[in-house]
Amino acid sequence: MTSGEVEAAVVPARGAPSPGTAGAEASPTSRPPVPVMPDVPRAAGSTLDQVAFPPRERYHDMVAAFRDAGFELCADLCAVDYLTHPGRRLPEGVRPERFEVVVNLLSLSLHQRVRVRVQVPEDDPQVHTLFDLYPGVDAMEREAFDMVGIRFAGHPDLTRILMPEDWEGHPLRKDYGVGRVPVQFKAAPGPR
Amino acid sequence: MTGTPPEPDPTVWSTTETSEGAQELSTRGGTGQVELGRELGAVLRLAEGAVVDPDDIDIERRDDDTMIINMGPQHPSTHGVLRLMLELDGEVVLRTKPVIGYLHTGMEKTGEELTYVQGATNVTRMDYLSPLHNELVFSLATEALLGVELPARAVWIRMLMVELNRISSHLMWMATNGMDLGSTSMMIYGFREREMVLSFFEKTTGLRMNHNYIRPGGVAADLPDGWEDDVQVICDTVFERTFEYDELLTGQPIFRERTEAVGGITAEEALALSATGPILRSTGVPWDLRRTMPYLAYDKVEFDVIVGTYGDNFDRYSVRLNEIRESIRIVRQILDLMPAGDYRVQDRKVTPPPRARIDESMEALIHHFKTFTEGFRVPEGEVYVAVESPRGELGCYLVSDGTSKPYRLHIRGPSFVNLQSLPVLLRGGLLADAVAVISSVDPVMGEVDR
Amino acid sequence: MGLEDLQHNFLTGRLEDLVKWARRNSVWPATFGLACCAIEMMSVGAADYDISRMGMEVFRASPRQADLMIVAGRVSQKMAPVLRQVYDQMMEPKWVISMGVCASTGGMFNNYAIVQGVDQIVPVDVYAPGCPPSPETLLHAILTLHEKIRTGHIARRPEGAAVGGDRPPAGWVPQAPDAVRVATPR
Amino acid sequence: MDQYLPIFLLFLLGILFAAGSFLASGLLGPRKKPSAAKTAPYECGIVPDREPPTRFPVRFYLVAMIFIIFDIEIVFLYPWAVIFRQIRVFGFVEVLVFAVVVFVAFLYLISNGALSWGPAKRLHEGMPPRTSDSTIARISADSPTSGRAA
Repeated sequence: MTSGEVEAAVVPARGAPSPGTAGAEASPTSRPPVPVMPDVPRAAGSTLDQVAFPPRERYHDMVAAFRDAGFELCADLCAVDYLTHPGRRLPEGVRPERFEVVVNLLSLSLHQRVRVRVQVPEDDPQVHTLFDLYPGVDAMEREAFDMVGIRFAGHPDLTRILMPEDWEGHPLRKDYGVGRVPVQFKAAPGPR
Repeated sequence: MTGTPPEPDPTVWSTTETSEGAQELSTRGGTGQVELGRELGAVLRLAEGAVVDPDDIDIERRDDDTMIINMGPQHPSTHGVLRLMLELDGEVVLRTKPVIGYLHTGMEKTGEELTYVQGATNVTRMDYLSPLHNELVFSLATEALLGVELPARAVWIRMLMVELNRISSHLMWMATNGMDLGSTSMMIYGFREREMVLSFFEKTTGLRMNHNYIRPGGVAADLPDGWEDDVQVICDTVFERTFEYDELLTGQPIFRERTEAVGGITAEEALALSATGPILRSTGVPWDLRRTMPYLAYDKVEFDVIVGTYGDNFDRYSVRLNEIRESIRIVRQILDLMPAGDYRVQDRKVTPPPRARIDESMEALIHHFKTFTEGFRVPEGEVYVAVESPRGELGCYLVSDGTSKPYRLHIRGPSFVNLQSLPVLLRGGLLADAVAVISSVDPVMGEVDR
Repeated sequence: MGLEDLQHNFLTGRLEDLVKWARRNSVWPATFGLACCAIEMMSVGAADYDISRMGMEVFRASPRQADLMIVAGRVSQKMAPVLRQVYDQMMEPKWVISMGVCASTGGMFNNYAIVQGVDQIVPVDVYAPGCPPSPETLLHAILTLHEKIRTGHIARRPEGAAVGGDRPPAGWVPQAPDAVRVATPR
Repeated sequence: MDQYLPIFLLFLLGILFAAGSFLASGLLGPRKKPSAAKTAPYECGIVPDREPPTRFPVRFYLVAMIFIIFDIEIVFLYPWAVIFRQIRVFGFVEVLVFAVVVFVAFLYLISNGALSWGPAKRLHEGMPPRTSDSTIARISADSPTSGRAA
């Protein structure tokens, strides 16, 4: 997927909420536009985020397109495990999977944030790395791998970052116990 | 449930093995090209796809000439349990790899187990130099999902406490930075002023640290009577003291020699590495969330965004020193503009009834009991809120599934991301400069390892 | 001048008391600041709550020159072996103050990442409660330690702290610190 | 003979002190053999898994040499100072010549950079002197604050 065929991601003027799902214009090869869902209106005074849901194949190009559209800084990247909460609000045309990688991009020139949420299936938790676009996500991707077990193809040094090296299991998965030592007067709530 | 932890086997007495295998720095031969480039601090060259070959490093020593040492978890100048693996050629630092996780507390997992009412106590222990910022970002995220509108006084009290917390955090940084560069008197002065701010916190919130004062729905208690005088005293004293620090440090040749032209970074590299806060501003990029994406009531107070020129240690020191003065300027304006009214939102869904009412009405008692046992429910949804903490953009990504416990709580720690600029900053400097640079990045390991 | 007029002073003191007096008045802590408690430990070292009144203001970085390890903060699974290694490298006589509830019992973080109580790794002499313990609490813990040194035996470690030590005292089955990586959930 | 008495006494004191310290550590020191951890090198709490390097850059050896030069110089000044009164001007000129010779060696060392261990990467050689106020810019609310894009 060469980045030549730039996915023209519509970046709405500041503050003006873009209409429902007609976010990105269809690119020349008339692929279905990437669904964009206006975010929950946040506390007063803060700009409205855009949330994009690209399919896994076009995830890397969409972020590249956003980067060229003026989003210089990748603020945050984290992975979420939706095992026990499948019925979450998603725009139609997006098939909910178990894992989700959420990338938060920030534009200093437009004072705008955009969130890219890509669905990652359970059987093959693999996503292309963003290291070549934003060298800053290297540690965040390692943390996502360490905590939730999402592999990032092309990452230069995909090892654990927070847990000891010989640790098994990915703690932030919903089927991973809290590891709570039973306490005398307080029954150990939640998965043991 | 799979993955439940087995009982620890008491008889096994294993020897201490502390090596972290692949997380550590390996020899130059044993490292991949791209990873080698990253450790060498070649940030931007990689973006254009140019590949770093080990031989073109400008130090001609082969692998076995250089020394790989641990600036390890227990080290006086790594500001907590940061472990830096450095490859040294004599005194010059070639490669750096931060190994972190020595303070990993599983706070995001614990966050998913505590209700929203208890959530602030867990989050406040992440960045223990500015705990009120963590509580603020968690409360703003919860209120964004709840769609709750705060009374004006709550907003202004939060802003007052958060700015005072920025002053105490920067004072702490001035103290430890002075200590790292050899000026013990700076440590004593810095802590002396910080104690004044902490005593005001203790008076208002009841604790010196980990206050749990800013909660979803407002603040825990109103400001004590006569708070204006205390804050006025703090502002006046700390404001003159900043000129004393300036005189103590800036004129000193040793301090200048160890901070000028040391640990420089350009604006492009800082942006590429997602560094925010004083590191980004010291390179000249005027990005301060209080100004560009105002939250609370920052658009109603005037203050300046401090921007450096060269992006080296001296600039970061000057940016933080002047940010103390800007925060004092903000606090002085808050003193005049503090509105009257409620300090918590009166929406019964979020705020428990006042203690006195519980004795009178049964319904208040039930409501009080329900709030503190099961907690209030937050509508389903996800939100990302970011505030400007003393170290950079502190973000909170909150996913809620409609129950009274967050489904996923991810905190974007500014120090976690700023630490990645260490290979760029330390490259080519002396080992003694590494001490000065780590202190100027001001990492707080609580929010790095979460 | 009968025997009863003798004041207890340098000339009449027993050698053992003098050694204990010297030890407890210059206990040098090792910088083992982990988390929030470390900030409170530093403010105890600074001007307002000055521990140099007790001869402790010198925070020795290397364990070779330290007598006391104040475990200030939560001990994670990854940090446990490092803590054990630094403890082993400290010179005798050495004491441990477990500062804060996270170090003493895992505190509010009862999960996979935190060692539930540092006494599973090193023998602890004094536990300082609080989260974080206010400087006064830490000073109280230090004074308790001084009392313990004054009344303790000069050579052997006090009872009940033989965990990881050389030989457990009689009548107390030592719960040897199970793997220094405690309860590694799979 | 009596001239050598002080030297002999000094020698005796040296022997006594050395023997005394060995004796004391033998008597008072702990009996049991130090544990493996105590003998291991201290690496910030990490058990070193690769043995310490044996080859060091020559720069460290140079520092030792420079120290020896000036240490010897001081050692010669002591006896000179004792009899400074008797040898009057001649002694003074003599020691001046000695000091100048050593100083020339020092100048030579400075010139070919034995002591300048400065970082390999200097940001700006001719960086203008600046204070903590001159190096920062204050962006107030009204000035255009759009972030400078990369």
